This record gives sequence, C-alpha cells and structure tokens, in this order.
Amino acid sequence: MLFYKAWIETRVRFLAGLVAAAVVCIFYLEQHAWLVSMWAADLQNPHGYHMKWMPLGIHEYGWYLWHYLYDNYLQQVWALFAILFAFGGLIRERNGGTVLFSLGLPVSRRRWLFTRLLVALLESIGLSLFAVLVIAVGSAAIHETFSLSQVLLHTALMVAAGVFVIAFGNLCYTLFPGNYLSLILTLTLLGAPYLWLQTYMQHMRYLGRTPWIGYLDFAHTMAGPWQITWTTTPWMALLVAWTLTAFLLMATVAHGDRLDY
Amino acid sequence: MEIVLTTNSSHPHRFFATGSISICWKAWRESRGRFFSALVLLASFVVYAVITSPGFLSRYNTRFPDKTLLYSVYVWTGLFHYALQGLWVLGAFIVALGGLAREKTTGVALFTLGLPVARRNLFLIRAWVAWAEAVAFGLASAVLIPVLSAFVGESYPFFQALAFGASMTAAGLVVVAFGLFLSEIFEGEFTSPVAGLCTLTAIFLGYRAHTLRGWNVFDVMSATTSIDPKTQLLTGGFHWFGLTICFLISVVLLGATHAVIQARDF
Amino acid sequence: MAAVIETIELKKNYGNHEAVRGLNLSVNAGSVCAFLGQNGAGKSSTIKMLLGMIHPTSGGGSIFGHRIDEERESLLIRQKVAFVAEDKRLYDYMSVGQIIHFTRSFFPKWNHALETQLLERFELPPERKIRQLSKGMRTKLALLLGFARGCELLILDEPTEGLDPVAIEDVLQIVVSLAAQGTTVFFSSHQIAEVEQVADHVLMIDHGQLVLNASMYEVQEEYRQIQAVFTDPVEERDLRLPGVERVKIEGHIASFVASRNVDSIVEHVRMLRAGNIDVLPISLKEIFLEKVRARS
Amino acid sequence: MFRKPNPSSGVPIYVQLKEQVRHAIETEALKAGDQLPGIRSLAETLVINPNTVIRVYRELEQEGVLEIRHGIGVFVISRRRSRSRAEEMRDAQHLVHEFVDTLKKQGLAEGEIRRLFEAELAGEIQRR
Repeated sequence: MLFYKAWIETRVRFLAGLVAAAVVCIFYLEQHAWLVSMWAADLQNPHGYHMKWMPLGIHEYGWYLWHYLYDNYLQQVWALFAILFAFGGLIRERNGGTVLFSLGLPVSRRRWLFTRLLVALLESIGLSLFAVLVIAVGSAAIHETFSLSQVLLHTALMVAAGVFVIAFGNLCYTLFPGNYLSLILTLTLLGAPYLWLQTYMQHMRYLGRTPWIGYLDFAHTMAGPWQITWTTTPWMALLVAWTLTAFLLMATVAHGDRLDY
Repeated sequence: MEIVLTTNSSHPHRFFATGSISICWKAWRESRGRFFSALVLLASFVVYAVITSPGFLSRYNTRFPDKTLLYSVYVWTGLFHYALQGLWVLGAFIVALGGLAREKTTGVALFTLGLPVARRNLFLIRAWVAWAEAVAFGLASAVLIPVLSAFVGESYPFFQALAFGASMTAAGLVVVAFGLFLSEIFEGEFTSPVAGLCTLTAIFLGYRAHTLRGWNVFDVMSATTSIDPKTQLLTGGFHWFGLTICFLISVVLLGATHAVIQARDF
Repeated sequence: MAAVIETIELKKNYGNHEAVRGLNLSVNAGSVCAFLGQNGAGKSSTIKMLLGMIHPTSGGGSIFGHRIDEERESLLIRQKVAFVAEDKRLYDYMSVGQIIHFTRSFFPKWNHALETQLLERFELPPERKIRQLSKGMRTKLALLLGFARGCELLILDEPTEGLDPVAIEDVLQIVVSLAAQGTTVFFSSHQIAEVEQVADHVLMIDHGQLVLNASMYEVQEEYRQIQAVFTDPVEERDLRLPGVERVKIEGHIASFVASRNVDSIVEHVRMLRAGNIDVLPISLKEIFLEKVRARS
Repeated sequence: MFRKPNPSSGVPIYVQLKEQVRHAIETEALKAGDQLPGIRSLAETLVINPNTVIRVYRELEQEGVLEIRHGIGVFVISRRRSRSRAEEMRDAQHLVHEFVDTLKKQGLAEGEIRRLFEAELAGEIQRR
C-alpha cells in the first residue's frame, strides 16, 4: 500500500520525465544527419575544425548515441528527474499537514523513506528503459542500426551510478524542505561539481593523466566508455559511488529519525 | 480582562502603504533562500570562468593558431551568450515560483486572502520582488566579470558588462513572467518547476542547435543583434525593438496570470 | 487495573520554551481519560511524545509496556494504538474510499462493520476526493479512520473540534460504546461539558505541569465550594488548611475551593465564629478555571 | 424511558440519572420485578460513561431500590416495599404543608423559606 501512495505522489513527475527524455532523444536523433554532414564538410576543408572524434562521429552511430545521449544530455535529464523523483516523503507532508496521520500508522520512518527511495529508483529505471525504447524507434525511423546490448549496458551503468543522485536528492530535500529551495540547492550542490569535474577530467584525460579525483567524476562513471565490455566498466568508480550512496542513506536515516514533527 | 475597542482609521492610505510593504517583505522572506543560492551559483560560476580563462585561452590559441580568441569574445560567447545566461534563466525561473496556488496546498491561502489586500496587489508585488531579485543577482554576477578580470591580467570594460547584464535581466522579464504564470496555474509543489525547467531547457538547448535559429528571447538577452562581430562588444546601437517585444510578451503573460488568479476559487 | 499509559518525569523544551515540565501521568485500562488544558499548555506535545512523533528532552514513558522514545518499540505501540491527530488534514489526492482502503491494509483487526456503519452515519461519499471535503467532513473521516482500526487504546486529540452537534453526539456515543467494550480512551478536549458526560478520569495540565489527576467520582464527591460569612475580619493565613485549594476573602465573606476532608474544614471555620456556612458542589468548569487562573 | 442527562446543568450526571430512576419507580413507569436496561445499552442510549451507570445501579442497590443479579440483570425490588414508599411520600408532603404554614405565619417570605430548605438540603447531601 505504501508503494501505491508513493506512486500517486510522483505520477505526474514521472510522466513529465518520460516526455522530457523522449524530447531529448528524438531531438538528437533528428540532428544526427545534419551533424554528420557538417562534420564531413569540416573534415574536407582545411580551415575547418579537425577534431579527433569527428571520423568516429561520422562512421560510428553507436558512438554518436553514446556521446550525445549517454554522455551528455540524456544523462543530465535523467539525473534531474531522478532527483525530482527522490523529493518528497514525510518532510513534504509536514507542511501538507498530513504527517501526523502518516506517523500515526504502524509504519516506521525508515520504511516510509525506503519505500519512497525504492519507488524513485523504479521510476528512474522505467525512465531510462523508455529512453531506450525511443532510441530504438527513432533509430529505425532514421534507418540507422545500433547494438541494443550496448545501449542496455549503458542504461544499466547510468542507473547503477545514478543511485548516488537519488540518495543525494532525498537528503537535500530532507535538509531543505519545501519552497523550491531544495530544488535550486540540489542543482547547485550537485550540478557545479558534476560539470566542473567533467571538464577538468576531460582536460586531464587529454593530457593523459588520471588523478584519483576521477573517481568522483560521476558524469564519466555514469557514461563509462562508449563500448562497454566486462573489463572496461569503471568498477572502482562504481564502488566509490555506492559507498557514497550508503553514507548518504545513513545520514538521511539518522536525520529522519531525529526529526520532530 | 477588559477588551478595549480602538478604531482609529484616520490615515486609511497609510494602512495601504504599510500593508503593501509587509506583502513585499513576505514575498522577499519566501524567496530569500532561493535568491542567495542563485546569487552564489552565478557568482561562483563567474569566478570559475574568469580564473580558468587564461589557461583556456592559451590552450585554445596554441591548438588553433590561425583563429585567435579575444578575451571579450570568450566572455561574450562563453558567459553572456551561453552559460551565465542559462544559469540566470534557471535562477530567475525558480525565484519566480511560489504564490497563492502553492499556498493553497499548504492551507495558508485562506489567511493571505483574508488580509485586506487585493489579489491583484498580492500578485503584482510578488512579481515585482521576484523580478527585482532576478535583476539583482543578474547584474551582480555581470559586474563581477570586469572586477575579476583585473586580477587575471585581462581587462573588460565595466560599462559593457553592465549593459549586457541590464539587457539580460531586462529581456529576462519574460522568463520571470513565465515562472509566475506556471506557478499560478499548477498547484502541485513540483509540477510547475518540472514543467518550467523542461520547457526552458528544451528551448535553450534547441536554440543552440539551429532548429530555432531564428529570432528568440535569448538573442535579445545577449544583445546579439547589436554587437560588433569581431570583438563582440556593444556598438552603441541599442536593440529597442527586441526589448519592446519581450516586454509585450511579459505583459501578456502577467495579464494571463492575473486573470487565472482572479478566477481561481480557494 | 494495569496502567496502559505511563509517563515518568516527561519533559520537552522547544529552545528555551519549556512545553512539558516533568509530567507523571498514568491511564488505567478500560478507562475513558480526559486531558484538559488551555491552548499551549502542552497537551498536543505530550500526545505526540506518547506516539514517538516528538522526541522527549528528558524523562520517558511507556504504552502497553513499550517505551515511547524507542523507535522500534514506538512501532509496536502504533500497532495497538489508534491515533486521531489535532490537525485532521489527510492526503488530498486520495478519495475517501482509497484512504480507507489504504489505512485498512495496516490493521489486521480492522472493524469492517463499524466502518460501514460510520460511513453511512457520517454521510461520507466514498468516491469524493478528500480535497473537496469540508473541514467537518474531513474531521469525521479522520475519526472514522481512527475508530475502525479495532485497537485496544484510542488516543484522540480534540476529536470533536469543528463538528456539528449531531456529529458530536455520534462521536461521543461511539467513544462510550467502545469504552463499554473495554477499549481505553485517552482524549484531549476543550469541551468540559463533553468531558463531564463521557469521561471517568480527568487530567488537567497547565504550563506543562499536571494540576489535577482525579477520577470523575472524586471530583464530584470530594471537591466542594465553601462560602463562610465572618462577623469579624479574618486573615487568609489561618484559613490555610490541608485540602484547601484556594481561598478568596472579600471583606467579611471567605470563599474556599476544597478538594478533600471538607468536614474538618467546616468544623474549623465554625470554630472561627463564622456566621452562615454554605457548602455547594463545584462543577468541573469552575475547578478548571480555578486551577488555571490561580497559576497564571 | 430515560431522558439524556444535561451535562451543563451543574448537577452531576449520576445524581440526575438516580433521580430519573427513582422518579420512574415512583410514577410506576417501572413496576416491581421489571428489569432495567443493561449497563452498556443504557450508557449508549444516554451517551454517558458506563462507570456512571454502574455507580448509579450500585448506589440504588444499597438504598434497597434495585437488586443486581450478576449475569442476569438489574431488577426493581418487589412491590411490597415500594408501596410503603409511596405512602411515606404522602405523609411527608402533609408534614411539609403544615410546617410551611407556620413559617408563613411568622412572617417569612416564600423566597426565604425556599433558600432555607435548599441550604438545609445542600448541607444534608454533604453530611451523608
């Protein structure tokens, strides 16, 4: 029954998430032909930009999907909605006035929290699978073929590393409930390091160095290499992500139990 | 315990003045947290952009020697036309949220509506405070650029930064009005932010990738039409036409929101 | 009769405001115990502490033997206790039928007969959204969700607040019939008439401290209002007798509120050459006003 | 048969209920041997605390008005005793009539007589 309630509360956000993911996927599939032609033109004329990854982009559709979706925009949209799914819980009910009723039920605060997080995780998985569906249909429409297993592996990696984002979103909401403050604070506290680390690590990789801080670069962990095999999945980074998530969950549980309603 | 009834309504207009000041304070009090976090977000981004600019510029120029990148071009394309503008849009939108629809769910709308303040004033004051906050953190971060550039050994004309900031926040009224509009239609705590963020990011990114190449509000905000293509600094001529269009759209949006509030029953 | 609810030196501070100051109360099984107090006297804080919603600053308590400040045991408490909060708001997005179905899934001993009976007596339309219910209807729904849980202990925080007289009579009748079947009821209220009608034990709290803990029998049998007219003026000091709660002297007339051994007080007053002595019964309301006004 | 007691009348509910039961017996609404309603049902109909009903039944049992047979119910004591009760009431009324006349002859107004009686009665309730 708790799932039923948690699902009702986040139903609208889930639908908005589906729409957003569909828009992003369709948009970049539609752009594919135009971008490839532009890169080809650039490579031809000597003055144009000659980027290392351009030939890959032209010939490898799989790489294109990975670069524009799983390494950039779909990942960011998915993370944003994973955070939004994690918002809510008893704290939100406090200013709704129904928290006394909820706490009156023989349900421990932890069970409330874990139900909310589980529903958020399931919705995030649903969102990412829906994106795969849109890619499949879109790719067929633009007559491009891609390896479904790679895309599914990327989805799995994104979600596996993404649990950190869900836990972080929930903790942030518990600490700064309501009045949209939690939304902009989560975007700042999570967005800034996410972007900064991504550019910094790209620069480092360009120089060929891989400092230890690379493990905190969630953008890269969630994206992983564009061709995932058993050895190339960033296991260490995943481990770091999971331990951090565990810490976050413990903090949320401890804070949640201590709260007065 | 005797209760003494005192009714001195000698200065009715004074009540109006203090009334709207307290509504102002209430609007500020509600969005204060979001204002400061938006300010910090924008300021820290400007600091990051300016401090890493020398390294970036030198790297860029070594790789593409024939296309040297001017500092002013870097500032405009990187900040005013892309990242800073995007963050400002995000901040302005979130600051504009809240309002009577939101209060309805927390059950406090009846109290606010019980006050002797017309719904029109409640909304207009909140709109004005939201826009003032957006202008404040927009200008603050814009002005920060020339100040920090001195430290990094670059120079950026103070007046230019101020003009770009003013143009961004002035045309940005559309974004604030859009935020106000969404937050008054949807009661849910997350429906308006989610809907707003999705549409804004979709337009913002869509505009980048040539589908919406034509005129749109972001060009007006970054004053694309009145800058010198080479140095990307303002060339005096001010893009009045674009600004008036933006104000018109904002007025339409504010009018629509006002109508929604008047019609809504609490 | 085992005590169902027990608190030992229960304290709660909000910052430097002491909401509850060392409360020792006990409620016996099968009794209908009323919890009277002004607004802000600490009633809701105490009730929320009993159910683990607020963590006590110090001291503790137990319900059915389970400690209230222990998260795991508080869960066991909430399986045996039906609670109806002071804030009667429920999930707006659910309908009446949905929320009943939702709550029923947590309580194996859910009383379906009582549920249908109350649904029709309170005239609650099952498919209407809670958002569209009036305050009174929402209160009736919250009470239904509490009564139908089939629990041994019922804790109600101002149950009849905002209800029409017909609904109040229904609620009191349900409380009385549940009490007659052995359910213990602990309810806070401002309606002293209701308390006198339904309760058999009274607890009065003021500024976080217990000022009265007596059964309704004691209150009606032992509490008396004594008025004596003295020929020559008398000092308040020598009227400070054991059992006298409060003395008020206006010129020749002294009025006492006595809580016990009224006979010895009357004898003593007669010895002080009092002229006319009247001994009158005192209503719960006057006791409440005396207790609260004396301390404020 | 019984009216709901008035909680805000200042007179305790158990006193009101006792008077109602006595009145029902005196007006012979309840004849000897009749069974009174059960504790739970009376509590529910009058919407009062079950312990109050128990207390009224016990006190009336001590006064010899009712008889509680455990497990079966509560019954009015047999007719013989209650008839003499009615006669006692008539004699008492006669006595009061004469007494009031003598007080009036001494010049007391009706109000004063009534207050004297109430004070005496109140004092009498307290002494028992």
